[in-house]
Amino acid sequence: DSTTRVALVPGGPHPYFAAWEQAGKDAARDFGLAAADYRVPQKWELSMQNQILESLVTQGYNAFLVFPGDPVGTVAIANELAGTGAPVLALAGCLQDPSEAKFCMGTDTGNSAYLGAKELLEVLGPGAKIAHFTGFLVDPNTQLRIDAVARAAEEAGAEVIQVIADIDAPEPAEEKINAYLAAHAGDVDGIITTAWVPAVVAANALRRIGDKRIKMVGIDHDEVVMNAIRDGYVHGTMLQNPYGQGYIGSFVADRLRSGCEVKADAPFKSIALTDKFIDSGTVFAGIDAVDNYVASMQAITAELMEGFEDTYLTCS
Amino acid sequence: MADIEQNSAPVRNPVTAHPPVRQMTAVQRFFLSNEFGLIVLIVLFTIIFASISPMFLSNFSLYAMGRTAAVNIMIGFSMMVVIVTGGLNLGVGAIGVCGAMFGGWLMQAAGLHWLPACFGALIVGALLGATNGVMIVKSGLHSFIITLATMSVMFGAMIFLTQAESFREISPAFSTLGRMKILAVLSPMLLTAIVIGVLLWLAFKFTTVGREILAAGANARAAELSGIRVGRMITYAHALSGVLAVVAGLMLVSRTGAAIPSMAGQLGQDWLLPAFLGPVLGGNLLTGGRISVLGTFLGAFLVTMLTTGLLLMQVGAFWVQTYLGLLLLIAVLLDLARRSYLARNKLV
Amino acid sequence: MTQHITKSDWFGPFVVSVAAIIVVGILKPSFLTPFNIQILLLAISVNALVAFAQMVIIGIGQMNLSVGAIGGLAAISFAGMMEVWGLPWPIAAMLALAVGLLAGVLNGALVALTGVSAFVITLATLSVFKGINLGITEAQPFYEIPEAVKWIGNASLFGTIPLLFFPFAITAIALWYFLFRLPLGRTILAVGGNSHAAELSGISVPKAEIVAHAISGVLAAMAGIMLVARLELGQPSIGDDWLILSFAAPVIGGALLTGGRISVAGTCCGVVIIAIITQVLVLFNIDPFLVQVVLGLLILWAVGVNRLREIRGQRHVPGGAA
Amino acid sequence: MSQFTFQAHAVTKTFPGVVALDKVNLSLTPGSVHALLGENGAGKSTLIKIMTGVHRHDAGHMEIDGTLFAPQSTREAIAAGVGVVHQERNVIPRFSVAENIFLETLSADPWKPINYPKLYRDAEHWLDLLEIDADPSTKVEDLPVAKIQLVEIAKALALKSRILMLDEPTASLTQHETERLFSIVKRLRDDGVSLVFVSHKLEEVQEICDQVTVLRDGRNACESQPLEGLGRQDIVRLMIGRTEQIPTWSQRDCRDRDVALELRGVATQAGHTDVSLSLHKGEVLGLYGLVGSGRTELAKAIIGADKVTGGEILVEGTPRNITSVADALHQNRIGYVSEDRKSEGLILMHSVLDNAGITVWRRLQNAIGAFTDRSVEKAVSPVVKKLEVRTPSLHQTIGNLSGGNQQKVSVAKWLAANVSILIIDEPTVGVDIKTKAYVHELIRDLADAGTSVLLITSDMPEMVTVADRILVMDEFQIRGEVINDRDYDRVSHEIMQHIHGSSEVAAE
Ligand SMILES: Nc1ncnc2c1ncn2[C@@H]1O[C@H](COP(=O)(O)OP(=O)(O)OP(=O)(O)O)[C@@H](O)[C@H]1O
Ligand SMILES: Nc1ncnc2c1ncn2[C@@H]1O[C@H](COP(=O)(O)OP(=O)(O)OP(=O)(O)O)[C@@H](O)[C@H]1O
Ligand SMILES: O[C@@H]1[C@H](O)[C@H](O)CO[C@H]1O
Ligand SMILES: [Mg+2]
Ligand SMILES: [Mg+2]
Repeated sequence: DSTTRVALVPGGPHPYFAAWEQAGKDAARDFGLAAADYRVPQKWELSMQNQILESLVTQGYNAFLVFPGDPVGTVAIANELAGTGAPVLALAGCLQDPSEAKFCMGTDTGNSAYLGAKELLEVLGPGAKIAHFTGFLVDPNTQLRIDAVARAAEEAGAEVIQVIADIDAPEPAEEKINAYLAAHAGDVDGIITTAWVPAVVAANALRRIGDKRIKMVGIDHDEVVMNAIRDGYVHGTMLQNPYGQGYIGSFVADRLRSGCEVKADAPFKSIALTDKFIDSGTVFAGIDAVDNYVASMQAITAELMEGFEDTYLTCS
Repeated sequence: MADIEQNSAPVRNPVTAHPPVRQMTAVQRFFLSNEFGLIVLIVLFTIIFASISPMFLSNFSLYAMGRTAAVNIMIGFSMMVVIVTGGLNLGVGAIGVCGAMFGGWLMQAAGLHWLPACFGALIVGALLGATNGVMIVKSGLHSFIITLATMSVMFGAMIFLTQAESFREISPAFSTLGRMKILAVLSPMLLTAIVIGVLLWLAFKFTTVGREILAAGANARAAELSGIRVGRMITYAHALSGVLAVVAGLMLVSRTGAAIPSMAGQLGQDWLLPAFLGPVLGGNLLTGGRISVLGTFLGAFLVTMLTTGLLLMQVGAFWVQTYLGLLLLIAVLLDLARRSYLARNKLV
Repeated sequence: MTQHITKSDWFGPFVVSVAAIIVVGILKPSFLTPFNIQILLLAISVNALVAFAQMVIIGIGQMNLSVGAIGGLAAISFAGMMEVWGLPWPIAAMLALAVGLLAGVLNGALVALTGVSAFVITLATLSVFKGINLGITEAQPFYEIPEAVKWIGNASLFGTIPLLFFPFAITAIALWYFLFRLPLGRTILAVGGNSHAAELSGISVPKAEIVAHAISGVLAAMAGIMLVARLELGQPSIGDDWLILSFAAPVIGGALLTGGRISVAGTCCGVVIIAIITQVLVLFNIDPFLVQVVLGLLILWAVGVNRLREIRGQRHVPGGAA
Repeated sequence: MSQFTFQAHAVTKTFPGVVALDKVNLSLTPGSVHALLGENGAGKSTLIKIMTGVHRHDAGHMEIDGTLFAPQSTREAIAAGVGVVHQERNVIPRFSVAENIFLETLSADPWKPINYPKLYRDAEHWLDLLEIDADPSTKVEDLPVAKIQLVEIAKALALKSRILMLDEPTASLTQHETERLFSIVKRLRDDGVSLVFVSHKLEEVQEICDQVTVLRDGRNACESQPLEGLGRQDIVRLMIGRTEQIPTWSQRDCRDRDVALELRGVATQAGHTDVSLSLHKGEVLGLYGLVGSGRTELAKAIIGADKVTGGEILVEGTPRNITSVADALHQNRIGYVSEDRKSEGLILMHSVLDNAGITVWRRLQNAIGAFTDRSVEKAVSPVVKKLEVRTPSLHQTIGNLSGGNQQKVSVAKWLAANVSILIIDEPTVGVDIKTKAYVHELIRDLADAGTSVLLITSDMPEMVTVADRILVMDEFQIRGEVINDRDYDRVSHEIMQHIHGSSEVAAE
């Protein structure tokens, strides 16, 4: 049996990562790993995550799947982990090159925001005015997302009339989004949200005003967002593939410990943060996909899984 | 009826001899002190954790614990020097990050050697802290509300200026400090914290400014009327707080090998908890006037240790915080019990 | 009489909030549309309860760091009991309030019995309560909120006054009456004003502490419950951001952190000022990278104006700052 | 069967490092006023605190009407009919006068709404009785110190206790207010109340008391003895073990010496419009006035703690702009001993040494701004010894010292400061007679050594004993000057004339 003990460590408690727990369990069972445990920092704090990771080394984990609390700030600890001989993969979010992570598997957040904005602007038509609700400014993804949405708007001849950031928590999101809609609902044709919480809050707000004129594209698969899509308040959402990340990641980590190497010429994608990126699936789910999005994610996962070893690894 | 004593005019030295006293020795006082309590707790929990998980005392574990504690200790010191004035500094995180980012900028954009860069960062910390101090003194408003507002302004200005981008080109010599191991277990960061702790202790025990800050914190009005420039002392304390916060920030820079805007979370708020935990567990009065550098040091260390121990014991991931809270309560109650036991049995 | 009003604790913040409303209303007429007023009142109603929860503790001269943790725990209890146990919402709400009460009494009892500062105790219980919250939810929200609750969270009278405004208004009046007219409430302020003197006057300080913390717990729980109705889901992260608001509003409203001096009306004004500032940042389309700077400056402005009013005509008191 | 209402047997109480009470006995009879006397730190307040449930005694026992009395809290003591006015002020500053008066009864029925109009009306009764000129709805924090003291007395009276203890109630009262209090005390005594009266003013004791207990070093020097037949010197001997030594100094005139401090037409924000005076080198200049006449405010303006709005202040002949106490101390060598030791004079949580040394740190610091406690100790211990500050060590927290000993330290720290001009405001409030004489001696010694002293006191005998020259202040103005030839009757008469003369003028 494998001696691989995988730790799946998100940046903090967040619904997005819940799927990792099951993914780890499934992978441990399917591939006979010694463990593939989901270990959550109690708070969304860089130092907390670092402390957990250090503790996991002490506890004997030897493979790490990490959502970087910060793309730059997490590099040091990732390198330290790698220094113990454990394979480290950045999962769901990337470390900025250079780092000793084997690669990054996740959503191309810039691309996802770009595609989401495209979907939105398509239904709105040219000359549309849109608002962009996004996450914390200290998260450099936010800047990528702001840029990507702006680029998409420019290409489509639309205008981003307001960006509201720093609202990745329910209460400020509730307050600011509602205040914005109260004053500007008439001025705006569409909304794109590129963080989990604003998506949930904006979906609720639109349902509350009952305004189906304003079109919205959200992110992630929170039930509130999915229901709003079903009921026609939200046009669609940009899905990510957390289960697939956790499942494939655990598998790869074990392979890397049992003699496999990442191919020197592996066909990685390049994104703003890293040149070693594997897209875990960037999917738009509209009304037609809302009831079978799980299936479509599974399909993507299966597909990635199937060719993974051949495409990316050389095993002795 | 009592006798009327006549003509007994005893010559005595009232300072020492009168009335009949049972003087407490320095050792006895120490046994009753908060610091001793913390040491007892640290020893106690070390034994408990080590017997549950021997890995707790492994070299790597001890090293990592010391390194994490060093940052928490510095953050605690930063808050402590303001707490002794009877005030608060909610902006420890914001100032720490601002200073550290400036240091990062000096190294990356201005290409400075790490030593002058750190020095520049500390100056920024002192200036930002002094700004807080001056505003508090001039407005007469509580430091809580002033630092609440300036924390937002300072952090916001930093985000605006850096556009939330990190500085990665930190001189390798500097980031080595964050990874270096002395005798396999000791981090230079912990060493730095110890040295700064000793300096602070000396400053508040033996220098006029230190003592005047304490007097101002204990009773501003009486201090002012005794010829102490209270406003100036409050400004000094805030400036010092800024410097210490930047030291903590620079430690994180050295450790991460980069200056990142999110190192203390949104608005630097991640530092608030460690900022208070050390000083408060260490026995510094929130109302000011009393300082315990050793207490802050030990308090911050205890909390880091409890967290490390709990993480090692693999209690259900989501429950860790509950246990940490309970351990804190137990720690506080144990210390209380210890003191009342000693007092009741007149053991000290 | 006029002098009496202008001298009162809440007058300064009141002037600031009225001035802010007028200025913003003139610059942005959409600020005063019924819908926007409704949004504003909604924010005020919940935030005021959060602020009250802290205000009572400030009144007794202590701090309660666990306000947010209690609110969050009550919120997820409320949502969880409805989703998992299928309890009808009024019963769930009562039980969630009871959770808040229990948490508050626990805080109060620990403070009173050990004599350890409330700051330390609530720092520890904050972890305990938040940990229970995360342990129960594993950071996943409860989604199944009954329609009735969602309706309450979003309905309003005449399109301007949200239903949630009423629990707030009633609580504010009741709290004022309790603190300034009932002996029990006065005892709390007496302890805050000078606990030693209060004790020498035969007031039971421990009892006052327990009562104050119990009230604080219930108020925090109420805010949590109302937020579930408003957010339409039981978010485990409810309460995470309350701490600073909970202090800022009473302090802007004239409360002294040293205790004994608080004002219900002043705290309400503090909440209004903060709500307006938050809205202004959105209304005037401030560059997101500058929002924090402007926010800080506006807070300084608000407290500064109030302070200037206080200083004028006052004697020079050395060492007034801390 | 015991004839006494209250009895304390061999009550003992120790604090860390201090035996405050050592087998003390006390018996109170109904309808009498019992004097509890002793030097500063003798244990008077401690005994009272034990009787009122503030402290618990270590040994011995107390009885009321033959049943054991061991109050565990203030509430229990109040319930047993024991009321008290403590030596230190204990009011809720933000509460109204009326609420403070009825604070004890307030918590009796926690849910019964307070009827404020009625509360105010009830309070009027007590305010009238004590002739306190204040609205019952005024916040106590807005009252001057003397009135707060009266409110505390009203508060104790309102309890209608069987045993009422007054711990130095007259320390900050004027003669008129004291007389008022005494007439009430007599009435209570006649109603059968048992009163305990603590004071360092022996004239008052002899006027009002009929029994006496003297404590010395925490032990009974005498025990519940009739006061009748004991002369002043007998009492003094019980208290300090020897007779009183009243220092007398011959008349002195320093007006031909250089002027150390001069005020020319000084106006202040506090309300002075035109104050002129000169203080000569080595002179003790008295500033007499009734409470509220503006002496303290003038002192604060001189040292830069209050704003000066007009006129000139000259130190050693040169005009100075003093904007802070630090300026006054370090640039002009002027010091000020505050009348309010608790909030302005001392840092209660710090040690005796830190309090006494606070003014010398800067003088003792070396090049890097550091100093050692030992050097401070060396600088302050002569004065601390001279004043016989009773403390187990210099490291004792000053808040744990008896009131009078605290007062000594608040004077001592300015004696140590080595200033050339010292303003001393009410230096002997609450100080025992022995120490009072020491303080007077010290003031004279300072003057003899060349320090110029501006002495503010409301204690007429003190003024006549110590001052060389006396200025009379009333309503923020200097009304006249009296050359002190130590003839008490003449000097005091002349002073009162200046005050009454001015009020007659004002009335016209
Ligand atoms: N809380 C305390 N802790 C330690 N020592 C104390 C405390 N309270 C009083 N003492 C000591 O007990 C002794 C008696 O003090 P007490 O206050 O009873 O004196 P007193 O007779 O009232 O003097 P005064 O006339 O100055 O008021 C003093 O030596 C004092 O220092
Ligand atoms: N009876 C009073 N009623 C109202 N205010 C008073 C009264 N007595 C004093 N004050 C206030 O106190 C101030 C003057 O007191 P100050 O302390 O300067 O006088 P003083 O001559 O030093 O008297 P003392 O120190 O004996 O009280 C004035 O500003 C006045 O407003
Ligand atoms: O918005 C979501 C969440 O906020 C989380 O950061 C994970 O991925 C992002 O896309
Ligand atoms: Mg006394
Ligand atoms: Mg005076």
